[in-house]
Amino acid sequence: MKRFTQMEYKDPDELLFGHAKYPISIGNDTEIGAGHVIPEINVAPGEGTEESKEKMVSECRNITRSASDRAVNIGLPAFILEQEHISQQTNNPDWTAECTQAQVEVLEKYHDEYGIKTGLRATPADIRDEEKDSGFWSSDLFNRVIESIEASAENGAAIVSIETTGGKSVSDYGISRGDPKAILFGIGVLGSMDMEYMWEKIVPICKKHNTIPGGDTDCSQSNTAMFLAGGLLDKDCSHTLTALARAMGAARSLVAVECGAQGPLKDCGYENPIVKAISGVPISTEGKNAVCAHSDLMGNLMASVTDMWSNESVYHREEMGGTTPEVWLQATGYEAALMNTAIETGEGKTLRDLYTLTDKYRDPQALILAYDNAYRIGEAIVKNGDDPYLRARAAAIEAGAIINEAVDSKKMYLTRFERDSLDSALKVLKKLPTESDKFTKDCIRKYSRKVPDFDPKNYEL
Amino acid sequence: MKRFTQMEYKDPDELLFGHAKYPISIGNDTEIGAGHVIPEINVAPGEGTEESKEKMVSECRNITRSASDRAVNIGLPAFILEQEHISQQTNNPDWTAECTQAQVEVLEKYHDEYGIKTGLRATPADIRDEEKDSGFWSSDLFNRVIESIEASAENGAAIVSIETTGGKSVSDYGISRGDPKAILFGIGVLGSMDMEYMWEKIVPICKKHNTIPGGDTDCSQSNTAMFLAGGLLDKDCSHTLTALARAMGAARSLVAVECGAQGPLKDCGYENPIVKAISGVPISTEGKNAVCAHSDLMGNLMASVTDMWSNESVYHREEMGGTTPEVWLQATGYEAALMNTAIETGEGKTLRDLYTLTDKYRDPQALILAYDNAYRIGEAIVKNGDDPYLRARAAAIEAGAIINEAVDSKKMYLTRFERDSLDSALKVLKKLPTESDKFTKDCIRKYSRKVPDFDPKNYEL
Amino acid sequence: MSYKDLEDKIDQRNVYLRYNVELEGPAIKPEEDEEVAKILPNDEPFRSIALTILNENRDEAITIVKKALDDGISPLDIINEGLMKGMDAVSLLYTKGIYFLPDLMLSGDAMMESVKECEAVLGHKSDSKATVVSFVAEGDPHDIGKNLILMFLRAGGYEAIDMGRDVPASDVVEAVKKYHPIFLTGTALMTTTMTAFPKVVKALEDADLEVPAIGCGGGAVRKDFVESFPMSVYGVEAYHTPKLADAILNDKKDWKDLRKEYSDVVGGFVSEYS
Amino acid sequence: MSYKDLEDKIDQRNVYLRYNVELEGPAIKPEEDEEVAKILPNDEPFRSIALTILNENRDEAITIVKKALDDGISPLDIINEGLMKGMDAVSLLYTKGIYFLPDLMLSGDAMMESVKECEAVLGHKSDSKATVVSFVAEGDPHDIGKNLILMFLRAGGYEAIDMGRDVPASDVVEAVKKYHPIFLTGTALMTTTMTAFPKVVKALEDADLEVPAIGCGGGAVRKDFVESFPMSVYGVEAYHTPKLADAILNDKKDWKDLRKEYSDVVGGFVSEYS
Ligand code: B12
Ligand code: B12
Repeated sequence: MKRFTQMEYKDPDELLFGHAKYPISIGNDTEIGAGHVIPEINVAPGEGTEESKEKMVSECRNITRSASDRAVNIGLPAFILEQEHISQQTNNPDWTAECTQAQVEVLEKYHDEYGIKTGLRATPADIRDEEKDSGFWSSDLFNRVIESIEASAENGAAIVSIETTGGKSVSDYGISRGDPKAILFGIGVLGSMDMEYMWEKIVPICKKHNTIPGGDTDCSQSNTAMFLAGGLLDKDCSHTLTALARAMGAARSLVAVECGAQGPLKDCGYENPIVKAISGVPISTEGKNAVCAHSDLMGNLMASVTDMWSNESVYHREEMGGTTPEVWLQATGYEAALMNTAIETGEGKTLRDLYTLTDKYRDPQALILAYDNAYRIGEAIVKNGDDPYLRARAAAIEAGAIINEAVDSKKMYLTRFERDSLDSALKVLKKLPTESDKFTKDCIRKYSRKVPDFDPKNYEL
Repeated sequence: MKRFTQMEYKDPDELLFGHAKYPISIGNDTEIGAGHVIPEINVAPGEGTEESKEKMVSECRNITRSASDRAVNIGLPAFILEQEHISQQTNNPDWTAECTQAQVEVLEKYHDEYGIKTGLRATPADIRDEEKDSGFWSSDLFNRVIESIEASAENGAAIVSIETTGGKSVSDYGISRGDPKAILFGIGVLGSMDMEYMWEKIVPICKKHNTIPGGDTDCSQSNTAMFLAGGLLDKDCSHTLTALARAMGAARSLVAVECGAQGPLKDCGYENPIVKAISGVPISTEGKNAVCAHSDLMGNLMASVTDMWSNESVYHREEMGGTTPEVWLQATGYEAALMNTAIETGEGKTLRDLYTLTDKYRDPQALILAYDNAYRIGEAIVKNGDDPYLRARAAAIEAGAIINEAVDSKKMYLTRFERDSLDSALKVLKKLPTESDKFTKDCIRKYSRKVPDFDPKNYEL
Repeated sequence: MSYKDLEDKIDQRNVYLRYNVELEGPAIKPEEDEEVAKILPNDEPFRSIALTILNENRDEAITIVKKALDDGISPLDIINEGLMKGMDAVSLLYTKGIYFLPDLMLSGDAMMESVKECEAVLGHKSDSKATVVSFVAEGDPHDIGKNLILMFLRAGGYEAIDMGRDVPASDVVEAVKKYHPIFLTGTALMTTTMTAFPKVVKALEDADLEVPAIGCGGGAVRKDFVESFPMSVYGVEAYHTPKLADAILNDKKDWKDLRKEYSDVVGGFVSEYS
Repeated sequence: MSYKDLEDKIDQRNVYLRYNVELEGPAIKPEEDEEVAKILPNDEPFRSIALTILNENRDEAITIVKKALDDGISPLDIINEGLMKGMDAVSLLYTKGIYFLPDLMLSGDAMMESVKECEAVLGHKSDSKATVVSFVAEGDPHDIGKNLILMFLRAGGYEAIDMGRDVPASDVVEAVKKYHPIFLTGTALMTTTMTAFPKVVKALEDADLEVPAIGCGGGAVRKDFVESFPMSVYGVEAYHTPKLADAILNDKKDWKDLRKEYSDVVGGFVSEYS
């Protein structure tokens, strides 16, 4: 595996939505990152559809039909449907196979009939469980995950992704206690190790079936921090610490790419701008059109350098404007249309900058993902590219520096809680050992005791 | 009453979102059209809340609290809450009073506590009924409407609007039969007469209570056409004829302004860009963030010259991202933030043009509302400003010319159905008499017979 | 850069497509459509009569029908072999996306008025397939959907009773008593008026009445809401109404069947969720 | 214009405000908060013990507690007059928006370990207010919400039983039989796992068991869904849990009351819809 030790982009200003250094082609005439932004729609199966394979297959088919129908009715040139599988689908790879088949069939039909460019991203669930299944890297549950990935690829999914959960128990502990060391260990070390283990297995399966290995996300860790951080008046997690966790998440999500994932990286990876700056793969992101799923403080900024624009997820039901696959595809589709107009008219970079500046100083989490700052964090990562621990640590420290500079120049304002937690986190991070082994040993000792679910054996440690 | 016979804007390029020639101030430090775009949120009361006054008051309060809470949690500097009243509220002016009071109270509390700029727009329902109540202009139902308007103003609504329904029975007939003459009579003559009658009453009431008379919309007519027109593959109403109806709608909605309405005109008035170009009043519009309520083919374009940005309406219920007042205010709020960033950076006109060009040629309905074309239609209207019939006719003919020019220059493509219906409509419209009286008499004769609900006496004809 | 300059740079097809234009087949005369050809009668005067309906030509239709009546042709034959065949062809073209609503409305007007001429000779109303009652929910002023439904029902050969808008549940009960409809259609456009539907059902139950199905539809109405009470089926498009009525009339379907088989019965794509 | 140039032109306050910064009052020491001052004990060693909890200082807490025990102070008094008072103050500061979750977690850790020292001397577990059982729905791996709940419950003086994630309904029934909880909390983050809640209710009913209330919450869970089956109440924020439990314990509230009085019971704004 080749680690990134230099940036694929040479200048942050080269980063622009719809354009990736290494675009991909997924069939049905569809390319991603090749000059235009494509909307992505994701709808959660309704309650009760988990009860049988038949119900789930029909649910998946209905979601696909609704989305496709609206797409042609409003004239979208292209769209991607993502299906995030629930545990029943992954637990039963035959469910995965049939659902995927049904969805691909509908998409192909619309492609044939209307010429619309389209494809399916299948995202099997990571059903491994640190608590229950001692074999995190080889066990029944692990096997089921791998079989479901194969079932997705085999049955026509254009792109396969997964949200791996390695290190989650330790990072959860760290996030809820404001412990930067635990967060770094959970994300930078355990998370990266697990992602490597998984993607070394996933990529060959995808290659075999001519499917694009789409990549991963640090959802299980940095997004947990982001959700706890919540809005301005929430009080569960400091927004500065969350920003540092996000920076670490980039070092982790990069691993999938190092193992051969080609993008578009998963929409919920808010760290994707950093990973794109480093690696040049296309990314999917979400923001202001994912309000159905959650609230963030960077809803415009996340569009700045994206290649696919997603709604994250929504209940499958009816709005006055239609069913949710229709309504939310229209929402992401219209925003993608705006970006594509900007590209066509040569004003892409202006719109990119407007998106960015709308949110840049709204919150520390937004600040560090502004494309110039994302690039800087990317540089900190590749400078330490060979060592997952050191690069995650460097990313966090750089993020801290970015925040401090913005505060110094009176563009960013922090609350006392944000200020204090940033200061103390940076103090801790800077003092940490510079040898990965030492850090790991230290953490194993400390967190095996404090975090009941954490078992070093799961990571062959 | 002073009719508009010249344009308040001298050049279409002066039109820009967030900027109105005649901005308004609504208290709570809030100004509209004075340099920034303000999000507007509108949530339909849930099923069952119509059962009692208590339920409705509590529903209205809850909607307000949720919206206000999210607004401060994501840092919006300003927002407007609109409440569209249901028939029970207007039928019982005490409901209107108490609901308005409850909502204003919450908004004031948030203003006091956080300094957020905010205000309520109350929109009593036009419960008059051509079919049932022979006194369209004086009757129990009519009185109830007026009392509810007064109750809204008296109890602290910052803005009062109404969607008047004059001429609807005739325009409905015309829209469903593709009859341009009926549409013109319903919108241009009857609709304009009714709007004048109503707004001559409403404006003094508002003035008395220091409330802004917000203005009207041609919802009952041009939006009916737009909804029937639907998407590209729908087959109920020709999109070219719908575009002509929209142009006529501008001539009608202008009447409220002529009677003293100051804006922001109602969000659902897709004709608002034309009215703004003529009169300089601030407007509210809706588009890509109103997908919850309906699908349109100009979701970006509608933002180009708006002063408030609305979601139109949504069910009151829960999304994963929060309750709908929270989620949809965030959606419109984030788009407004983008526009405000563009204004701040001096790139407002670039963003305006991108919004416009994203949709301009997507559909004939969009085409005629692009701000340059909206301006042209405005000019056609003011040239015939003194005569409501002639100006509506001129607006439609100009809209037809705009579509034809775009077709000739190979920028706009029409289906045969759109082509044919445009040609035949223009032929009919051009042949119509140039005297209002003659046209009216002719139409009274024809449509009294064909349209059961239409009774000329309702309009004192 | 100026607006015009920006405009000229765009390749529209990278932003949106007009699939309606893209997909349009070559223009053909309506009567040349293969399926229409099968429906249209070959014998005169029925063919000419059917064609005037197909061509949405009200005046011509009345003229030819009058002449045929004068010639002693049976008014019932004129209706069934001429006018209705024309209307069937119109409905077909609408379903195929070749005809549009105004075509349907104008053909419908032509047909209805011609039927009246025949009935004048006949001395009584002609037979319809069956009776359907349509109403707009109490408190709701939005009636265009309901008006379309009436038109589709009449074009489909049904006697359609128009109860207007803002109709109290008790009036619906009275109408059911009076007309014994095989199908009721209710339209509500608002969250706070769709609650009238379960009230209608309750009132019918209280009066010991039953209809095979009540089609409930309109702007803000949701399927999940409609399926939360009995006797009802969620209605999506106005033109589905005669197809639902046909299924009740010919195949003895009731609301339970229609819920399950909706998209088969109406023969088209219907966005579904559970 | 370049990015930097654009950036310098913006007056941020026209685009967004940071209300958290805007509204921040002057910094005060936690113990100086008026309401906290009322909670904190005045006598030593209880005051020092409470302060170590308030200051999130685990090591110091254990040291002082051990010393107090050595000095012969009653372990129950140390718990009730010292540790719990400190924790009450911490909860109060959290509710007021002055303390944050990590403060709570760290104070909670300090308290729990200090309590253990006391219990070692006591020879048995100290009394809790009552027992609450918490689980994550079957099929659901998301457990942070549940973990927060455990922490809030323990900080609030409850014995909180952690059943972990992905818990089958039958296990919940067994736990109810074993622990007789006054309150059950269930967390589900997915549309397709929240369906486990009514299954739990059914299983309890089948086993002829009842609890005063089951708090059902988590990411994708909706109030309307939760209120569609009995015994349940929709849970919004983890820190509401001890308040709900208090209402059950002290005011004999059950699920029906809690549904109606939720926002009063938790004493804060809760987004409501009907
Ligand atoms: C035009 C319009 C009006 C016009 C109505 C004109 C008329 N002749 O009906 C006017 C201006 C009067 C009006 C007024 C109001 N309106 Co209005 N209106 C609309 C609008 C924009 C279009 C409605 C329409 O005509 N659609 C086209 C017709 C054909 O559609 P349809 O009736 O739904 O029927 C279709 C299907 O549903 C189906 N169908 C219907 N019934 C059945 C039955 C069966 C069996 C079958 C098979 C099919 C079927 O067939 C049709 C398609 O083929 C809608 C937006 C929307 N999304 O629907 C809002 C809307 C209905 N209005 C709304 C509101 C709030 C109001 C007002 C209360 C606003 C106000 N405060 O002034 C007032 C009502 C005042 C009062 N008296 O109570 C809201 C309702 C929100 C809610 N959830 O409750 C809507 C949804 C707009 C929105 N999103 O905010 N309105
Ligand atoms: C982090 C996360 C993950 C992490 C979980 C890490 C962990 N330790 O739990 C990981 C990566 C494992 C994960 C996996 C998946 N996830 Co996930 N995940 C999230 C995310 C982003 C945040 C969840 C979170 O931790 N929130 C913070 C906690 C504190 O909130 P909470 O648990 O809701 O609790 C709060 C309240 O609800 C309340 N509360 C909860 N219970 C109770 C009870 C009572 C009594 C009270 C009073 C209060 C209360 O207290 C807390 C606040 O104080 C959510 C997004 C979201 N909107 O929630 C998606 C989300 C839950 N995930 C989702 C999905 C689809 C998945 C996957 C299936 C995706 C996939 N195919 O890989 C997998 C699951 C695989 C499997 N095994 O089945 C969807 C579910 C969609 C749906 N409607 O069903 C969500 C909603 C994201 C989305 N919008 O698409 N996910």
